[in-house]
Amino acid sequence: MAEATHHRPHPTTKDYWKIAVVLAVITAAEVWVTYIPALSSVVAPLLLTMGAAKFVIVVGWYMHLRYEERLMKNLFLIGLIATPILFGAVLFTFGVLIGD
Amino acid sequence: MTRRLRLLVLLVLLVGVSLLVSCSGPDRAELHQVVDISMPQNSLEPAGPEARRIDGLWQLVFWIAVGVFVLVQGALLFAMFRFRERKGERRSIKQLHGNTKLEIGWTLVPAMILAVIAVPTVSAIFEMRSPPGDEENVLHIEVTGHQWWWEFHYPEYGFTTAGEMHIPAGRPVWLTMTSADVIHSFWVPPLNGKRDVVPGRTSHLRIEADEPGVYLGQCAEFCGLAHADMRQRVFAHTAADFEAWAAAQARPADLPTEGPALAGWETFKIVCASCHAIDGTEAVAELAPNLTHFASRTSFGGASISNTREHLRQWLRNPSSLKPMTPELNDVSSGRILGMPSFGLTEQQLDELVAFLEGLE
Amino acid sequence: MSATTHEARGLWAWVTTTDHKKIGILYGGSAIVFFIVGGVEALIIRLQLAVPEGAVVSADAYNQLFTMHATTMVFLVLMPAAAAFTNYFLPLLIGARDVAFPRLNALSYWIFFFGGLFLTMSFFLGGAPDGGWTGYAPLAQQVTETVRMDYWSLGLQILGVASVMASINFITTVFVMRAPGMTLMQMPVFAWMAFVVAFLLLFSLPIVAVGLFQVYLDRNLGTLFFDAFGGGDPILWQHLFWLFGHPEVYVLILPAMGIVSEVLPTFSRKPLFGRAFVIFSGIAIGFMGFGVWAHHMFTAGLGPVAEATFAITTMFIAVPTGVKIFNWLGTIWGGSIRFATPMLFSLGFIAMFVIGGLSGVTHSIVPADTQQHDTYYVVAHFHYVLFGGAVLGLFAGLYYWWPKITGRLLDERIGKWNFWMMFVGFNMTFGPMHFLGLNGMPRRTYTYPRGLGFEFWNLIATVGAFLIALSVAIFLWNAIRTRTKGEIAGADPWDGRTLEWATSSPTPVYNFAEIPHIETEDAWWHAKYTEDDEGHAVARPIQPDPDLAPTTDIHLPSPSYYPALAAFGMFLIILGLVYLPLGLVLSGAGVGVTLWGLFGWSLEPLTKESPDAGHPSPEETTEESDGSEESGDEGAEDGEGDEGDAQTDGEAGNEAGDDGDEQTDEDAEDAEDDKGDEGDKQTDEGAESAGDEDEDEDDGGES
Amino acid sequence: MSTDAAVAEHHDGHPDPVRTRKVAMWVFLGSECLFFGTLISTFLLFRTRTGDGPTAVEIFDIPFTSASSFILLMSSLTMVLAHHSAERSDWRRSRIWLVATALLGTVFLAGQVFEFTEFVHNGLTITTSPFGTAFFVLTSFHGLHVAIGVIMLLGTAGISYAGRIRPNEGMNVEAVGLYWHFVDIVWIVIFTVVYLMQV
Ligand code: HEA
Ligand code: HEA
Ligand code: CUA
Ligand SMILES: [Cu+2]
Repeated sequence: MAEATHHRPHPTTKDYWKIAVVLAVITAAEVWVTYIPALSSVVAPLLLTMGAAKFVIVVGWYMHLRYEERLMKNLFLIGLIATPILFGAVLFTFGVLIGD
Repeated sequence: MTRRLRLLVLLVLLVGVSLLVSCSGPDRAELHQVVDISMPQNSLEPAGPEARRIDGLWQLVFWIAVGVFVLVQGALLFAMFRFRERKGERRSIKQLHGNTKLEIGWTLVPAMILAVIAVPTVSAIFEMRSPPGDEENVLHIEVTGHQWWWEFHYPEYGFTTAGEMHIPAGRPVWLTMTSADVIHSFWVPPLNGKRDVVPGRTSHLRIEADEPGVYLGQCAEFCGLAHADMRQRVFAHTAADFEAWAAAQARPADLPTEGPALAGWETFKIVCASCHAIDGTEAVAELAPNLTHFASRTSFGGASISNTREHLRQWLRNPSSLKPMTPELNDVSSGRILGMPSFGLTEQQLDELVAFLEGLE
Repeated sequence: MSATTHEARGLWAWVTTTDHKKIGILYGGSAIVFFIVGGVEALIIRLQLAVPEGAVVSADAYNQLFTMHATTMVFLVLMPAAAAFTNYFLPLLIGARDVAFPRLNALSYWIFFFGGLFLTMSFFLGGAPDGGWTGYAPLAQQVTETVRMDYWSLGLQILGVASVMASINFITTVFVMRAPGMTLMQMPVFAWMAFVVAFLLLFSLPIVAVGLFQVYLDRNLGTLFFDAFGGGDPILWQHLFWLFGHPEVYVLILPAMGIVSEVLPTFSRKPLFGRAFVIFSGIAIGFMGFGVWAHHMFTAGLGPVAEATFAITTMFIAVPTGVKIFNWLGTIWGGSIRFATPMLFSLGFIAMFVIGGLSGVTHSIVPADTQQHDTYYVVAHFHYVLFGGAVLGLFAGLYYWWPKITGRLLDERIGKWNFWMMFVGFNMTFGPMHFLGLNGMPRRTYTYPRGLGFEFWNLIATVGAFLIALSVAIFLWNAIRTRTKGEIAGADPWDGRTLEWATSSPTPVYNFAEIPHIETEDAWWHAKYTEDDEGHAVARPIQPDPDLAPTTDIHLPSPSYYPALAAFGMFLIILGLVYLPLGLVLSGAGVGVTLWGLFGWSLEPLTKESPDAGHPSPEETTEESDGSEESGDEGAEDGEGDEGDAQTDGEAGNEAGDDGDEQTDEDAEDAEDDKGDEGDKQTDEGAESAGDEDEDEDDGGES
Repeated sequence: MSTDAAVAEHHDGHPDPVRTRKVAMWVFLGSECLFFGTLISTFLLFRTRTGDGPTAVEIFDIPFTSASSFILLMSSLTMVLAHHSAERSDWRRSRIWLVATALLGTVFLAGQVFEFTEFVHNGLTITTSPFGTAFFVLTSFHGLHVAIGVIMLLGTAGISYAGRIRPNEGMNVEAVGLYWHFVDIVWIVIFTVVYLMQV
């Protein structure tokens, strides 16, 4: 019955392994950049992007969110989007964001 | 049943009121001794520039709110009367589902009203929070909130007092505030709004009184058992009187040389000196109010008790009988002081201590 | 355990019920009991403050009283009262036979029940919480010799768990259980407001949950979250509390607004004016409610930028709220107003809530608020919105829906006494507090000295409080005498508009003999009336019969004592956590009991011996993972069983429908199906309009 | 894109159990976002408040944490494979993957226990500094979620092994799976923000 809601074909076992490899590579890259002094200036944005990438891959493919109807996407995304906005504001009042 | 109800109401009122009046306690503060106005803590009778500015904003918002109130309640009452269903009558009603123009209207109009209020609000926020410029000759006072009393330190004069703050009228005062334990809030309504006093942080407040006089306030952030008794009295003087007062306070205490007062001083050194300081003597502890010129104060116990001999004796005999405190929970190591213990002093020791304290002009 | 549904009798039937109606009544009953508890606390407060230097209670007792008064009224009266109406009427209003997860629903109630018991118990176990309902740090961490604030943090924690479970349940119910054809926008407004409230709780409770854990850890394990002298930050607590606290106040008012939006049209014989705008303003309030929390911290020193920002966001919440008020006026305008008791309470709600709202707007003027903050002016504000708003609204709901719940009408004459007594007493009590606050009387003070000019208004307020008490007593009397003397209501006593009136009173266990098919909002009204060409209401020649009996047997979830058992286990857990380290033994036992309950639950079929071969009952397999206490997960887990059950119901309904139907009706059905489709396009737009931009981001992530 | 699903639902006039439980689970996960968001924000506020205790740079052992993070990440693979097999009613393989996932989860937990003891030895406890407080509380709450997940996984496998196989079993695996993957993505954030960005 679940299939009824799916428009794109589910990934195959092989796909899942491929995705795992991608995740592993990104993780390795994450660790790697922290050891490169040359990158120290841009390390934060780099890490954030790579972390976000892993996040999206797991949610989208392993959790099949990209195959779900919008309803479920948004139920999750409301919480996901709200969190950084609210706590961005909180940390701002503590001067943490400006601080560094 | 109507009559029965009326009776019930009456009964409840009678019982209640009589019960209450019977259990009203003695007057500890005796405010009539220091102020003659009917509402010495009123935010609607500003006595200084800051409070007056706030009052101006309040007036604006208040009257706008009154306008909205009259319109809405008026419409409500009119509709209730005009469209009421009379007995037996059964009109068939036109099924109105809505009107987009109206919706847009009553979305925009309130929004515009609020925009009007927002402008002076925002400017006031920024201006009232700005520190004093160098050209202003402000008086600096360092305020520390304690459970449950206020400590005032005058850096320019180098003395410390408690509960009662003296300021020169017509001259801005810049308070630098922090807390020794939990969050308190410094508030003297006729002079300015309140400002929280947070442990580990310093906050600032500017107050100024136009005229000499007495202005009352009290701690406005719930800080535990005796929050209600953490009061403050602000005495505004002419410049000359203020300087005279400050000079007097800056003097070290003149200790008694003979008589019961001297005996009292001996007891003080043994019993009281572990918490209280008296400038110019070996009593230097700062856990409790500085008593150097205790007798010059109109009140004690967090400015909640008028400074009379009877009160003083009762206080020294059993402090918690005049002001709720939990000294049994004091923990000097962690700096948690929740009240003055009862030391079980003899009547003679009490007399001597009272004599000593009354000597601290 | 009895094999068939509804065999259990008496108390046991209540303990084991999974029927959303019975659970609703349980919530309601608890709320009324706690209202008396919190009210008596309030009366003692008023006695103490009636005269200066009052000596009715000690300062220590007073601090416990106002803390517990607020905690009780907010978490044990208003929230369960709203939960009561939501539980009982949400399924009825959307034409469903139950909520999505009946046993999770029972678990929510029992956790709430034990949470309330836990908090109230504290009075007899070394003193009740005394740090104010806001539990500000570091005061709440200062005295660890007493367990008072441990009761507070753990009590609120478990109540929060109950509310999150209930929210997940209600949200899922709205999304999947609506009667065929009913689009989200066709849902009755009360259902809509309950829906918004569920989201507010869902997203605000986890924040304070973390805060409460931090309070508990600071007090018991010496962590440093709020310890200023250890490097922590007491202001952090204020953010975490109010990030929850402000959405919470809209959690308290929106259900009342929903009730009023149902009552006004019925008693004006007119549809709700600007229905869509009332709904969307509710959603807007929900969203904006998350952007104003710091207006409770205007004296804490956030810095001018933050203060200005929050001042503005706060003010503008007045706009969507105003939209609601004006549309309510538009609803009664041109109607034919019957001043029945529910209507009186609703009109009283509007009048009083506007006052409270306007004082709220004066709070948003930061400099003015530095005078008002923590004074009786604030106390006046929030009692006008909480009592004048929420409580009056809930009383409107009580009088309106009582006949549907009990089958008998509450007495109208006594009802009017109840209203006027409460209305006058309320204004006598809280009106004067505006003056007291502006004249300089701070809140949370156990007494005040003579000579500050507070004497007169305080005495008036105390007298008013006793009038309110009297009015509450009158209500209780009305409720009791109605059980025997009350006039038999019949299915539709008020000439109602929504589906709950389309079935007999009291509601039969199966709710509806046939699951209705929905084409419009106010479906029941449209079954009774049509509009002529000028739009005047005209009664249909053939009136529908709400008292039909079901033509097929309907399978409902069986009773189960496992939810109550699991909840009791959780009660033991937190009770043990209060008394570290020895209490851990008790907590351990609690974990055992909880697991026992959840495991038994997971192996117990939801509907016993469902004869419906077409639907192999899958329950046994559904809840293996209940070793956890993950509410959401349980939700997911036992959903299957319930749904399997819902299916049988649905079909029973449909078959019955089709059998009896004529040719024409079948066409009608097709028509409905189409409606259903576009209905659902709307559905998703409706629900997701908020999240569209999120949508894009997500795609971005994919590509 | 949801309409067809919804239509499918409305044509037979009753809800779809799989969808119901997925909706509930996603709703719950949306709520969990704010739970961990609060914990992580608390950490961000306190990350530099190390008092006289050790700082992040001094204490963190990135290679070790990278390894355990990798293990948790791979448990998502085994989890999705378990679900994949279950959907194709290949229960035997599904069970194997479930147990594998639980194992990886347990290894991760063991790693966390080891890490904690190391930190305590090096002078960082829950009471040393706000940094320590926030770090331990955040990671422990995540660990608690992992532990609960492990129990759920073993339960699922166990009951499937007990032969209680139903058409919707696949759905149960998916529900547990959603929860498990969520716990994993939370760690993805923690690993990046709490560990890597602090050194
Ligand atoms: C049901 C609960 C409820 C509701 C609905 C509200 C509604 C509002 N509240 Fe209230 N509030 C509380 C419960 C509630 N509040 C509680 C419990 C506290 C104290 C907590 C504590 O400290 O213990 C509090 C405290 C509180 C404060 C902090 C005060 C302080 O401690 O210093 C503030 C500050 O801005 C505030 C503002 C508002 C505003 C702007 C609204 C708005 O939503 C009101 C909007 C409504 C209207 C404005 C009326 C109708 C509108 C119109 C008729 C349109 C035209 C109007 C205009 C153009 C102005 N509230
Ligand atoms: C829904 C919320 C709600 C409700 C309904 C009420 C209702 C009342 N409240 Fe409450 N109140 C709060 C929420 C609420 N309050 C909150 C949040 C605070 C802040 C606390 C804090 O600062 O932390 C507060 C604080 C508060 C204070 C300030 C305390 C202080 O700051 O020192 C006062 C003082 O008068 C007060 C009074 C009252 C009164 C008289 C009622 C009355 O309306 C109560 C009326 C109800 C009854 C009287 C029912 C009892 C019925 C009977 C007795 C009938 C007899 C029948 C039998 C016994 C069978 N409240
Ligand atoms: Cu100090 Cu209240
Ligand atoms: Cu608020």
